[in-house]
Amino acid sequence: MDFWLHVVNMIGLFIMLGVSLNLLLGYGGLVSMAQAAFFGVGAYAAALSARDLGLPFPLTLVVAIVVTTLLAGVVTFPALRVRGEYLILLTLAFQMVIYGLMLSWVDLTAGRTGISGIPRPRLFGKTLVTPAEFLPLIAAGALVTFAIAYRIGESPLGRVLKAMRDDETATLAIGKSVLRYKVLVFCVSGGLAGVAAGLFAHYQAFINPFSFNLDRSIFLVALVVLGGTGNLLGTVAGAILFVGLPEVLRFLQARQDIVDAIRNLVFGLLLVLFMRFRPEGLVPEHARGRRRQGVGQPAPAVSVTGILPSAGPAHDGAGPALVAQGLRKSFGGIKAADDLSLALPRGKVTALVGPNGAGKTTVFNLLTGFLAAEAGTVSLQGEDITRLAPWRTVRLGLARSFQDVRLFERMTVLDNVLVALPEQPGERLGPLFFAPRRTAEAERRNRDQALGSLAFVGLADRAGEIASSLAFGEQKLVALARLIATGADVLLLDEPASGVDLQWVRRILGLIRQLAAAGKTVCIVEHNLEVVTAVADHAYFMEAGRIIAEGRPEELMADPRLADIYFGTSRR
Amino acid sequence: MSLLAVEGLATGYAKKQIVFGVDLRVEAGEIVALMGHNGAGKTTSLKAIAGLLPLWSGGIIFDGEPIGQATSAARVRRGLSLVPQERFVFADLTVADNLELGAFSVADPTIAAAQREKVLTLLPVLAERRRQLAGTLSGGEQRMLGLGMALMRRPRLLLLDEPSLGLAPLLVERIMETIRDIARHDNLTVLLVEQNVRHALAIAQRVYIMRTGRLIVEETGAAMAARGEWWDLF
Amino acid sequence: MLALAAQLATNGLISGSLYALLGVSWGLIFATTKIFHFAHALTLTVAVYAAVLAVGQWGWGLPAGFLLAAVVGCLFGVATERVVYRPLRRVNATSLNIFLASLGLLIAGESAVLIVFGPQARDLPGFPISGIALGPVAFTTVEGLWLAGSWALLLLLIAWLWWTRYGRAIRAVASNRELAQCVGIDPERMSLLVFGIGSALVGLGGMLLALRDTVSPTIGVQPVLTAFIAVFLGGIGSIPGAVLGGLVLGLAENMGGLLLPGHWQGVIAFVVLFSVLVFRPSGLLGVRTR
Amino acid sequence: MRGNRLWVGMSLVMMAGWAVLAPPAPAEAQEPVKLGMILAMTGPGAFYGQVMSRGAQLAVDQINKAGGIGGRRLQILIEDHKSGDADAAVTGARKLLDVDKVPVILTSYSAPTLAIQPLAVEKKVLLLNGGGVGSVLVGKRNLYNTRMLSSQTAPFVVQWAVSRHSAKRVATLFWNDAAGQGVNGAIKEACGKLGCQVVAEEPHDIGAKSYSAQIARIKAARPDVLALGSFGDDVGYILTQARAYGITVPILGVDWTPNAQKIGGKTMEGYAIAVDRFDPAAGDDKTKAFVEAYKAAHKDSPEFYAANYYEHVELILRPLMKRILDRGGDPAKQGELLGEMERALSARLKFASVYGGDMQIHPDGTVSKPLGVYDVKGDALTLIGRIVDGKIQARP
Repeated sequence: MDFWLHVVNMIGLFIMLGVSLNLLLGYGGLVSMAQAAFFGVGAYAAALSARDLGLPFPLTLVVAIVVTTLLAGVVTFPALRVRGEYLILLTLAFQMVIYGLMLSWVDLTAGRTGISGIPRPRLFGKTLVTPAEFLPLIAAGALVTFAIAYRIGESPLGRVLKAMRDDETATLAIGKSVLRYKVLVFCVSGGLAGVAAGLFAHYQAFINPFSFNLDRSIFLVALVVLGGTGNLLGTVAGAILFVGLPEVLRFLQARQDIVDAIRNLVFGLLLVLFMRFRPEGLVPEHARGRRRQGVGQPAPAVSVTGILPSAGPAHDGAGPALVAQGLRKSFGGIKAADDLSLALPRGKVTALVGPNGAGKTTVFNLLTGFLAAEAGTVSLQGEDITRLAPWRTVRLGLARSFQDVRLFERMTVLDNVLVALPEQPGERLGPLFFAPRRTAEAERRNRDQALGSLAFVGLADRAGEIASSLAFGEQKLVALARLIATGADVLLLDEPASGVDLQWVRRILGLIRQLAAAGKTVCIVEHNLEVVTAVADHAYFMEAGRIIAEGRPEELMADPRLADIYFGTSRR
Repeated sequence: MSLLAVEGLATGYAKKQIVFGVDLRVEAGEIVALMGHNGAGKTTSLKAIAGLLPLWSGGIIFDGEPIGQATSAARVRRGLSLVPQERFVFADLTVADNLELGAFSVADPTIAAAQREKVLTLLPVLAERRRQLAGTLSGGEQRMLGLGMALMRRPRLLLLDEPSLGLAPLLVERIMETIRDIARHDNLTVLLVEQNVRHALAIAQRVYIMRTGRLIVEETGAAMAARGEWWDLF
Repeated sequence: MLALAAQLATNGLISGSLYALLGVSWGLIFATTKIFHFAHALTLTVAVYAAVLAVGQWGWGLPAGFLLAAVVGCLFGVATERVVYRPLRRVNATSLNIFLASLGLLIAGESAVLIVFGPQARDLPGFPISGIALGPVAFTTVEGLWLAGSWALLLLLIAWLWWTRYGRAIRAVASNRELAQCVGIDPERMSLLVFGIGSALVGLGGMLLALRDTVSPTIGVQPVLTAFIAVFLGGIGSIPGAVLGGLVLGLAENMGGLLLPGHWQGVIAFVVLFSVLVFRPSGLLGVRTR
Repeated sequence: MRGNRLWVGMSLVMMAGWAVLAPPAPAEAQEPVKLGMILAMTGPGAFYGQVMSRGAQLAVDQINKAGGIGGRRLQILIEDHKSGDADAAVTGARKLLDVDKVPVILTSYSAPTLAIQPLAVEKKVLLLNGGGVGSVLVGKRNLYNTRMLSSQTAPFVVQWAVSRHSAKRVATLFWNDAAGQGVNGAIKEACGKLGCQVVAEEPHDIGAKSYSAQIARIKAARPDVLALGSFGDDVGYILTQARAYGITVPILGVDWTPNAQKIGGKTMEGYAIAVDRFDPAAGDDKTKAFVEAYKAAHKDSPEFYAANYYEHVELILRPLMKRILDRGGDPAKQGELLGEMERALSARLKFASVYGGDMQIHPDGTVSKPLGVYDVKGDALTLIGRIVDGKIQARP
């Protein structure tokens, strides 16, 4: 029986490791090839603190968790700067450095000889030795780890992580500090791996670097991916299938070495085949039963003011909501903004028009902090925001949309909007775990508000669908609902009507007018002067990084000089 | 028979449809302009015609032969050439390498050499800069190089995507003149995507206007020019 | 001390040259196709096993073994591209998924080699190993061959890339895939070509390694990890960068011997990579990407 | 969604299939005594696993052919530790101890042996190690080593260096693990006593293949002799590279294998070791019988690793089991073999050895076997000195 209980314990440990990695990889979109390294560092920390410092068991577990959490925090900083292949390689390098240290720093780790004589833990006056005695402890560990990961994954915090995974830029644009969440998810993932590590060291009573090598990191990534990223149940299924099942093979009457090779062969081939035919893994992120949220609920009555959350303090002073002065920015030799000044009057729709390449989108990027201006200032409601990060400007009440919508494509429509709501207690670990009722209440309110935003744009009935499955016009509306949800008072819309059919254009323009009527300050970038005329109170005409005219849209259209610039000078 | 006939062209990126059934034709020797504002699907249409994007439905007939399923390389060999809107030179290769690559589809080295002579006479600035990396050229020079590369392979139909983008007005005029000259002398057919309406009208015999993935206007350049005002179209 | 430094520098140059070759073999594929081809390690293993079989068991000469390794590597690489990667591209697989498939292929392939050839190490007979002394520095004949062989192949490849039609086309695809299509280059064919060339090179590189080391089913992983490092040190997309990266890596590893005991070599490589990625993410010669 | 169910279903079918494939254990009246082995069946050390299992299997086959021990047949069960993976060793050991209920496990390598030792204690199972040579294996309950530890032999290397080569300056190059470190420590200690000085200490990774940096540093230290604390193939690589890099001083060590000889070739000439050496060509009748039988089965002369595990079964377990059966006990029962071993040791019982003569296993788990100093001539080892009472007696 001990043998099978041992297998169950190993599955439990792998569930912990897999879940910790899934949080990072499936939710945060951060590929780490170093999970085994964290596991190992935690195991060594627990082993050494127990054997050499004589710490008692629960304390050694704490040591393991603290050490892995801190280490994860340290690795995050270089990892923040890189993405994609670079992140894979960076974490791979980290894995190799840690493994090399375990092998070579013999004075501390005893190299490949390993550390033996790790004391068995004593709990409630009983020393745990056999797999059966360990089972409750490991099961509890797996349960707690899973519960923590699940709580995070399926909370507002998990929603932000998924948003970050799907589109970092758009996550910044809804007022979330990508940096903060990356550090957070790395640390949490490291800490959860530390739980597994602490238990593992005491359970095996012996550790050596072999258990923490690159192969194991690769195995963990494969396990999570085959199980299904972004769904923790998939990881559990993966651990049972790929850790537990092969042990059955031990009972085949065949040579051990061949059996092991066949297992790996099958495992490798499965990985290739899954990537081709079922990349979402055994249990996909949006498995049955998980997609229904928001559907079937009656959409609350839609009154424009009711659905408009407000982030900052109410501003009812006179004067423009946003003022930019003397902005300059150049790329290479091209001046994208050249001593550019503008002001957005409160509660009005202002348009930024001009030919392609005039620098309109650049202006948005400068105003919202996505680009740093070389000179000039931006002030929002009288406050200087020139040097602020994009997510901070959103918190202060200035938000922007993107020409190419940039929805969080693998999330539901409702989640796309929900994630943008400001100040959600469930986005922080403290309230999430220690004030569950407040978190739940806030979530209920936020849901209503998000559904309200969706009802406002007329898409409440699509709330449960995956964003990428919507038509482009609908996606634009979702993006608008998401923008409204940030609660910003000043909204910058980049080509809200481009790429959609006429009936959609009318609908979007109507919504923009309603927003302005409700007191929002709106600025749109637009090519189509007809659209501008229909919606804007005031327009700036840009060319080559400068504003060369302003006035009512009809006035600008009547100006033959501007027509020349827009349509080109006729040749004589 | 038209040199290029496109029927019911539909295409897009990944799952996102951008172009919803476009019919257009280009006669041999014509310069045709395709216009419309941002996001209308002009560039996407050109890419589909050049074979950079798969055809979702519809057909493309070039010189009497259906090419809708051919690879882009096969289309280039038949004489259909696209100069893209952005990144139209190999920035980290030399000007000379860029020109050679322009003629990649020309198997016969003597033809390529002759063509190189011709292009360098036409665009003398390139001759001076042969050893330079293309990325170090000025915006105008890079445009010239992009055009020169296309000419290296002696195309019959040139698809030009916003050749005036990001250029100073004076340079735009030069580019347009160059295009017209080349079209005239080499009996080249051009399908041009252009923002600058007047410039396009100055050289185009016919005009198509797109909006949200569909054609909304087809008329001669003259008729278009006669409207005098185009705010409602763009 | 000076003699030690000279010796270590020589060692660094020698291993750096082989790293450069391995780096270029992988970097060429990565630059052109953007595939994080982890299974390159499998190509090396397969090519070298074929040659070991031919030389050790069928009694082929060593030069014929080298030729066979190149041919087998080339074919295996091309087959990988056709059978595994191209279908994945057709269904718009993400680069992460392609990377994972590559990992899966490596795991499965190594196991297959293990099942067919058994776990025991084999060796590549037939090369006389002796010492060559040049003043204060000494190296073995194998290392001499590494130096000569690596540079011969590197220079040949660079010449081919810079002065021939297809070489230029490959650089064009690496530089700007879409424009390459516009000028009539078929990127799918170029993918096959770089997989063929890169895989042949890694087969030859593996043979150079096998002259000194024994051959086991996992022989490919370490050299290919080294290749990654060389490429990312030098800057992805740059062939001269990969050469430089390989040399820097070899020198760093060995010159580290002035300060640290030799067994820290393996760690040094990854510390160097880690630091470069932190302080200069695009590599030494890399083009700045957004 | 339907696809989802399909995949889960397919996985379940796979699971069921595997479960069915696992055959139920056949019930037998007189079950054989099962001997567990945890060896390097895969990974870089697979060669050792193969040789060790052959040695043990040969002994088992011989015993079974002769009708077993007092009618009890033997059966060997092998689990793989993948050349040093402690996790794999533990899982394998759990299976052997719990499912197969073996009374004894023959292990190899230092780390896996250490990893499974607590489990053996828990189940009262005897552990015999004939492979690992780390000094960390000394003084572990239930664990008995039948190979002399490198730290026991290394002092004689220094003695030889000082007496034969008048060495004042010694450089060491050794495995960066317990075994290698043990050699290095023993050499330093012996040097302190015999008046020489260790001028360079260079650890290297096991199976490193390239030693250029270490050799360059050693060369710069200008030693009179180079002493190796490396084992297996590594010795061959080191000799080749050291000679190629112009190290001309004598090279001594504690390990030599035919495979290392093949790798090192001519550069191995003169390489001298102090070791408890198994020589297939020497020894008494039991040695000859073993060598003949091994050659007949595998067409190859046995390695000393094969000899060690043959010895485990034939010369240690067999007499122990005989004694258990004689007093009416059941050798298959966990605890019996261990108890018998402990009784035998406290009675200072000697076991015969295929190395020739007897071996003395000590209660701390170490062993004493005949020791000698050998060097390579041609492509074989020749005895150049016997060690008697802690002193080397050179043979003319």
